[in-house]
Amino acid sequence: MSVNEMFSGIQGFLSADQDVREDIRKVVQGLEQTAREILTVLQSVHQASGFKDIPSKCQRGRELFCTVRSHLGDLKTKFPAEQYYRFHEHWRFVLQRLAFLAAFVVYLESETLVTREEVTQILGIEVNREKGFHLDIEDYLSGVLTMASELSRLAVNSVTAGDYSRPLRISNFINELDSGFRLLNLKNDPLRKRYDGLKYDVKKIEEVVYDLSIRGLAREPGSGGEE
Amino acid sequence: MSVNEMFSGIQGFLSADQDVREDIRKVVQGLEQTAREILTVLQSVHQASGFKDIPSKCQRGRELFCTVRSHLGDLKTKFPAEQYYRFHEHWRFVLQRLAFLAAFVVYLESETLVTREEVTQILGIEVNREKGFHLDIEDYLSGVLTMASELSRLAVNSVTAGDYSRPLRISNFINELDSGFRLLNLKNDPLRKRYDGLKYDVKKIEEVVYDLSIRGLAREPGSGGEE
Amino acid sequence: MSVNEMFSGIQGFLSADQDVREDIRKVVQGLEQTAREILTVLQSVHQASGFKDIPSKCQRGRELFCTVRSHLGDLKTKFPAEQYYRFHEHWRFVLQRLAFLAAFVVYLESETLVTREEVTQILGIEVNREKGFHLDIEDYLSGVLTMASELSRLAVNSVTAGDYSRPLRISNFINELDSGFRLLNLKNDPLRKRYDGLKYDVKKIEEVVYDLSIRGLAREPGSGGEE
Amino acid sequence: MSVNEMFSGIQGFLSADQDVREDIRKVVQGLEQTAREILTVLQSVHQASGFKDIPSKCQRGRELFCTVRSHLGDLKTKFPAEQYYRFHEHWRFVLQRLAFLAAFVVYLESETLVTREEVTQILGIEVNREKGFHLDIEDYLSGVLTMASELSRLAVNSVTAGDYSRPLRISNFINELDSGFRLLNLKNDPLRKRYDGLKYDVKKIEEVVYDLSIRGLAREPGSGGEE
Amino acid sequence: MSVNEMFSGIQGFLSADQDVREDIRKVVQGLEQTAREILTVLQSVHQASGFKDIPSKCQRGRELFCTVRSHLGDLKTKFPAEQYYRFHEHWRFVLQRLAFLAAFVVYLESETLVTREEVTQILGIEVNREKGFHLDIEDYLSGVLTMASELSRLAVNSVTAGDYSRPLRISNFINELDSGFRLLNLKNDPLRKRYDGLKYDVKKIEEVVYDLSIRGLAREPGSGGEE
Amino acid sequence: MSVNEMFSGIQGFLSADQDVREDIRKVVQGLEQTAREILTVLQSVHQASGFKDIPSKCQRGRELFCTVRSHLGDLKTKFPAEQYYRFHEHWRFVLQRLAFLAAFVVYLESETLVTREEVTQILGIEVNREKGFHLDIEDYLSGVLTMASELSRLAVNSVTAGDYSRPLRISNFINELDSGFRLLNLKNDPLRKRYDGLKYDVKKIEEVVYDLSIRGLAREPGSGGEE
Amino acid sequence: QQIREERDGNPSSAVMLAFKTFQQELDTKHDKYERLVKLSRDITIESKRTIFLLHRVTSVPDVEEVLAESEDKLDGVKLKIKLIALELIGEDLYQYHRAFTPGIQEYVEAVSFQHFIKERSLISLEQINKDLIFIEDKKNEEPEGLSSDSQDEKDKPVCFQVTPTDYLLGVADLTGELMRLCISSVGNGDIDTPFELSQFLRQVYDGFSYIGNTGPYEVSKKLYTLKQSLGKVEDACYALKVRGSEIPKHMLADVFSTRAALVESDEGIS
Amino acid sequence: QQIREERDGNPSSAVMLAFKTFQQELDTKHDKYERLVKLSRDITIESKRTIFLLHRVTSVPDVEEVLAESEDKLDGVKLKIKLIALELIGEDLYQYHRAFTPGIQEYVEAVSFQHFIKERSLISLEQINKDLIFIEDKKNEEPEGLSSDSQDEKDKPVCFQVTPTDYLLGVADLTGELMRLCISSVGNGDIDTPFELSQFLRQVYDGFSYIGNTGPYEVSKKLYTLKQSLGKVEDACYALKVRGSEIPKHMLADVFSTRAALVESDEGIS
Ligand SMILES: [Mn+2]
Ligand SMILES: [Mn+2]
Repeated sequence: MSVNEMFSGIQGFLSADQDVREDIRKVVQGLEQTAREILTVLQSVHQASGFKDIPSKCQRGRELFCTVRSHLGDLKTKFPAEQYYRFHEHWRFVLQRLAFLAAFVVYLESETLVTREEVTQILGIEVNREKGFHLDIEDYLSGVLTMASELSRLAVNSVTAGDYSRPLRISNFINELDSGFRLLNLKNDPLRKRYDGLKYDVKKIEEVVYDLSIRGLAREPGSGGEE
Repeated sequence: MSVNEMFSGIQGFLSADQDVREDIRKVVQGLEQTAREILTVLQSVHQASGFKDIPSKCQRGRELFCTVRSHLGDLKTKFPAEQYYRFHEHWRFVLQRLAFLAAFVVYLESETLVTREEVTQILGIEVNREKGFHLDIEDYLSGVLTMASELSRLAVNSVTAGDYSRPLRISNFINELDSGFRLLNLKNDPLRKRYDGLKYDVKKIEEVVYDLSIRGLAREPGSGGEE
Repeated sequence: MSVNEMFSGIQGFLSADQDVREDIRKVVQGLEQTAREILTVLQSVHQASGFKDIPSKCQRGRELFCTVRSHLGDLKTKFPAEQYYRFHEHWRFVLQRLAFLAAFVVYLESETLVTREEVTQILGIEVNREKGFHLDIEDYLSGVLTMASELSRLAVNSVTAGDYSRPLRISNFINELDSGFRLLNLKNDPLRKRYDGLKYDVKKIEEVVYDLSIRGLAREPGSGGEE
Repeated sequence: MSVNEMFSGIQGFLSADQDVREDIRKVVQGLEQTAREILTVLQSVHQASGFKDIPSKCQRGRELFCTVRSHLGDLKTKFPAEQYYRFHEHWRFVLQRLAFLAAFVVYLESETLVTREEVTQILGIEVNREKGFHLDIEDYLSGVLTMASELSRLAVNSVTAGDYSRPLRISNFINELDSGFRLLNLKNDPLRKRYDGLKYDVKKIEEVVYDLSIRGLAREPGSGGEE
Repeated sequence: MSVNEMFSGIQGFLSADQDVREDIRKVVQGLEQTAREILTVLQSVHQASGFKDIPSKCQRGRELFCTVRSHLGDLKTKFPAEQYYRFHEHWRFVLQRLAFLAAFVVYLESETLVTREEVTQILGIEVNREKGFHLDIEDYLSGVLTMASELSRLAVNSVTAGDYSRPLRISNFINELDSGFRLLNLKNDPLRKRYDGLKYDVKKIEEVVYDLSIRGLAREPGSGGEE
Repeated sequence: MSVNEMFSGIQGFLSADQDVREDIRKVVQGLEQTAREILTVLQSVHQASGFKDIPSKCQRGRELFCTVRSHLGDLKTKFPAEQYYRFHEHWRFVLQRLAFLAAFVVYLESETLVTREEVTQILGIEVNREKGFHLDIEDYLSGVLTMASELSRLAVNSVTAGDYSRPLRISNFINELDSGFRLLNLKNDPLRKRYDGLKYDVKKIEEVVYDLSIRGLAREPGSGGEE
Repeated sequence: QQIREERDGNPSSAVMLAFKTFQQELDTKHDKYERLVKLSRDITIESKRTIFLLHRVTSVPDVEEVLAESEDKLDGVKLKIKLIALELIGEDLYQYHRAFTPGIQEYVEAVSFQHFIKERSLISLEQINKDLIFIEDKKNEEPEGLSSDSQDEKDKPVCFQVTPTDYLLGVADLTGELMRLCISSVGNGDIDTPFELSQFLRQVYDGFSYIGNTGPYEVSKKLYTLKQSLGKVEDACYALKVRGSEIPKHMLADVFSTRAALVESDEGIS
Repeated sequence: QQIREERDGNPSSAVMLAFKTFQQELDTKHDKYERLVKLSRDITIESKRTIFLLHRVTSVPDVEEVLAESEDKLDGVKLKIKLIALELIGEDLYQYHRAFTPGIQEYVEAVSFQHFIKERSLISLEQINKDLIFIEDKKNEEPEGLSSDSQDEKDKPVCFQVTPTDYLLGVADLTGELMRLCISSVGNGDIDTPFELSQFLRQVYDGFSYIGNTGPYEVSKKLYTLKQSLGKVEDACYALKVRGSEIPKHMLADVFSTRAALVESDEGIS
């Protein structure tokens, strides 16, 4: 019967869709696991002993990003490229987290702001929507904001670890970031809310710098910076 | 300043996105207007006088679909093809409505179930996701279900208008449709809910056929069918 | 203190506003009471016995509209004439209800659609905003839609009372109304929602006419149809 | 310590209060159990076979109301009479349910509307607040409204059971009830909402009577058809 | 007609009830107004300048409580004493607020916890339910908890105003209060939720004291530091 | 009637179930009372004066755990041993709280992390599910996390009390705990949420240590650090 | 200044060792939970498919064929339930209950739907549980060996116990399917099934009213839907009765068989 | 049988004619409403941009420049408000109030924010309304000619009246921006602004408490956020005070100017 045949075909479509979502979910679980591992590695920089071997921690983080790339490579094969936004919600959260981790590694390595291009290179994905699996600008910015609050914690802990110049450098960096965000017209969306939190990070870091200043501990920006 | 430049660029992206949504909204408003006009034309078939000139009403409907095609052609130019699902919510509702109207026209013309391919031809869009702006399968099915309930109304009114064979033909058609839907594994999604309504349409039509049968008015399926 | 003074001023405004609203609320309560009384009078037409003395019921309804006019005359004195829309929400509901009652009386009397002018005469208010306390077009239309659903009930009950021609007349009337409404570009406002309900009334009446047709009870449109 | 002593005293108060509530809850549980039993007995009138022995079902229901009276007698002893409203929420629901059951029994027995006085006699409680544990007017009305919707179900099922005269009697009764309620000035409270439901019951029953009328099934109450 | 008569009687009851509620609402509005005035007076202690003349602010607050007593005296006359809980919701909120204000005045005057007896004296009402219009224990406790959070704000602002010893006294007071509350077996009611907030107040104040201690600013209550 | 009988059987099961739950609830209330008493005893260590006699407070806490053991012994008798998880929700909360209290006592006594075995000994219950009433691993971990946030508060208050070495020891302890938790693959369950809160405790303690470091108050880790 | 030296996770400290065992315990538990969730999902899908299949009885010529097919499907579902039972050996059933309750409820719905279509009665909880006792063949069966810890366990039957609550919830959902069956029956001219269904649904509804709010919250929540389903079925019977009043009963069947010929298939059930 | 002939929309029937006038009236009204919504949206966007711009005063060397730029932006906004005023000539303001209230509230927020930065005081409703009186030049102005019905109207000034409620709601949102300004100030080492802000916010908070729940619902709803903002500002002042206690006041300025040099810019407002 013709109508019946038509509907059999349609059922095929519907089942395929559910299978795709199932596949995506599985890959995303793996990604989340790896992201947690990278986080554990990078967070150990907050510990007194951690300040010594930041480079080796970054090294280890970079290695784990290989696994990320392989997961993401896998993910791309699970659905047609042009349906990115159809399934976006499935990986949006983990992608923001990975953007944060990439931004943090790059900052620890070079004290610069990772560009969106760099993040996509680290993750092995595209910058441009047209080219395929990419990083949405909102997700990139969200990752950057998460890093900012990690840096305010780092400023506090570097003082405890006896590194008095790092807070000043962090302060300058965060101020620049803040100016950048002020250029954006954010609507009342999740990003705006997260951006409001940046001000508290700025404030906290400024207090650390202040504490160092009044004690004359912050004068050596040129000399003892690397301890 | 480098960070500032980066963020200026980002702001460009964000503004562009809002502009795209604004553009889409405008085109969709026009589409809704045209869809309402087609509906008015087609609904007049329920009136006693309407049964006479179904062909001319379909003709008029077909003409209005030209406007629809031009609107949809316009819509496609408002955003990159691969971001269909990014903006899907904006046009989903009107697309379902247009699918219904196309299905209704085709039924009135030939008493057959429009295929998804035919709908896309009438609307001037694609069948396959890969090819560009297309009709999602769920949206097509939703349109078909809306037509089913329009047909149950038509069955009632054709009796009033003295056409006793049409309800039987509608009944057969709807039964076939029902069997088709039974092949689908619908989850508890909006479509499932709408499908549950189909049973009431089936029942209503069956009652009309029953009323005709017990009065011996339904015997002429071969002869007077086309009136 | 300057900030303090400013807030005192605003508080003064707010208190005055509340007093006005309190006054309005009291008058509106009286109006609602009278509207309920008219409703009770008119709804008795649905009873088998009610069909006999529709004229006397209309008469009684007309008398109660005197009280309505006096309440509305009172209402006008409670606020500055040009601020109608500031307090609109307070009386909008009851005004729609009164428009419905006026439309119902007129329909029962003459089987015609009450005009907006007639409603305002019955209520003793203005048609034009500029002239003073008036009837908003949306409120008038809303009242008309309420009447439509009352008429679908009347169609059902007139069959029960053995009057088989009235449903056909109602059907014609409602269809004309439906055509009228289809001329309007209703947006997604409350009126649109109420208009969507008209579909069900139309359908219900169609089914009554269908029931009469199939039993051959609807033959007398020529003779007593216009009554 | 003074603050501690104060709070010890307060804890005494709170414990006593909690004990009272615990006691009340237990009695109310028993009441709910009995109410469910009465409901089960009375609900069986909807069964095709149930129409035959309505009197015996009412009889059985009346017996169970003895248990209700004993529970309620118990309840009164659990708290000071003047704190009725303090604990009202605990028994309000079950009291409304019992009012419904009493109204239903009385209707089934005599096809009349139970008065509040009768309900209080059946439940063994007071009419007047001043006298002690009483039935709030709102709770009485709520019970009556529940019965109305049970009657619309009864109208449907009595037709199925072949009793074609009952729906007409129910229709008259419900119309009278509806007029009664229209005398009340209900605020936007739960009762108002429930009353809005009555409209649907009225309409539903009218449609049942209509179905009978159009098929000539509603004639056999002999003379009283026009009543 | 019997049903109609019944409902007329019922409407009488309902109107009387609505009138009582209307009367109560009016008095409560006055109470709220006065409560807001007291609040404005007491809140000014947070101003830098406010710390100097706390006694005169308390004085002014005490005077306004006269108005409160007169309002409450009026309120009692509006309904039968034994129906306190029937209308409780109308004044519960303002009574909790007044309890807070009384507690705050007493704390500012003497840095002690107001007893329930004192609150009822300040408000001119009864302690015991049996005696008439009283203060429910839960409402008293709720007022006390509101004061606690006001005190945490006071601790912060007194530091800003240069008063370094007040936070320590507040901390001790709040700790005692916390112990007191821990004696209570609170159910999952609103009070429990509000009590959970007390933890944050305790912590906040402790952090203030900490900030003072680590900077050596908390030494000057002389001997009493360890108290 | 067969369906009836089936439901009677099930109703019997449900009643029995409710009785068991009622019994359990009563015992759990006693447990909660005792837990609150222990909490009051232990929380007094936050007071300036409390730091002196931590041992005696621990002693007192230990005594109260006898009552806990007797309550828990009672609880075991209320339901079949192998149905622990059927009623788990009833005591889960209080058991987590008791685990916290046991962990806190042990920490105060020895500055070590209580093991799960120790907790079960203190509570007089089993470690293994097979052996009987036991402590779920998630409940143990949840108790440990509650202690962590209590320790962050203790770090703050020990500075106030002039003990500058304790915060450092707490910091080390919490960091070890944090490392431990990072080993666990917590899913999106309540425990995960609670663990996310640990971040804030870690941060808070880091800030205390920072405050001490920058003021040169944290120099004595060598001498009194292990106490 | 290096005040916090060496504190980060000394991997051999007592704390770290303890947490390593915790890790293992939690992972084991979680894995089992995940396996059960997966099984539950499979059971849900297959049960839903069975229900869909069973709805075809109103439109196909050969009811037995549909029933045979659904029997097969349910046998497959039972094998999955056996896997759950194996996972639960030695465990507290309620510990993992949340993992598999959706699947089990759906199974109850499917199996009671099939039972109703065949027997026109409500399957009992006892019957359902009896069907879930799986007796192992001595040796060669079950090569997967999911939990064959000890030799003597092999002889004991593996069984799964549906809880009364899951049974109730499944039956509550059954009523929705019965309502759909009723509407389809009317739509297909079956005039007996609706009356049987209304009789049956009233009994179930009475049963649920009798339990009322003494059951778990989810049950009371479904009461409203149940009442609506019953109302729809009663309305359908009413409509049949009213329309049937216009023609003698024996002619009705005639009318419908003519009608059935038109849709080129034999009469549905009956 | 053709019982319902001719009933469908006879286009010249009285009903259809009436509905054609309704159509016109509704469309006119709706179009005006839509135009006002569009204007309101534009005003919202530009006002938000102005607020964002004004936040830069805490981080740039030349405050005046920022203020001049924001003044320009607000002038642009005022022109849009004039368009609203022109639309409303002869209308009942409240009829279309819902269309433009969001934009006007945002404008109040922006203009009061600018006023505070310049004057450190609360702009009054009267002042805001005074700035919204637009006097037309006799002839050549306004070539758009949106509603130049009659000649004499040209001489009357067009003016827009912000309602007290919109003013209140705008001011309530202002407090959120002031809180952000305060946090940024602390972050940028400005030690006076926070104290001024806390003083000011307390006054506004007292004002809102005084109004309490007598105002419209939206106002009471914002009270909670307002209290939170105030709390954040008070906490910031507290932190400054506590930290400032460790160093004499005159040294503080010194510290911050050093600091300021580091971030390569002069002191912010001061
Ligand atoms: Mn189902
Ligand atoms: Mn804002």
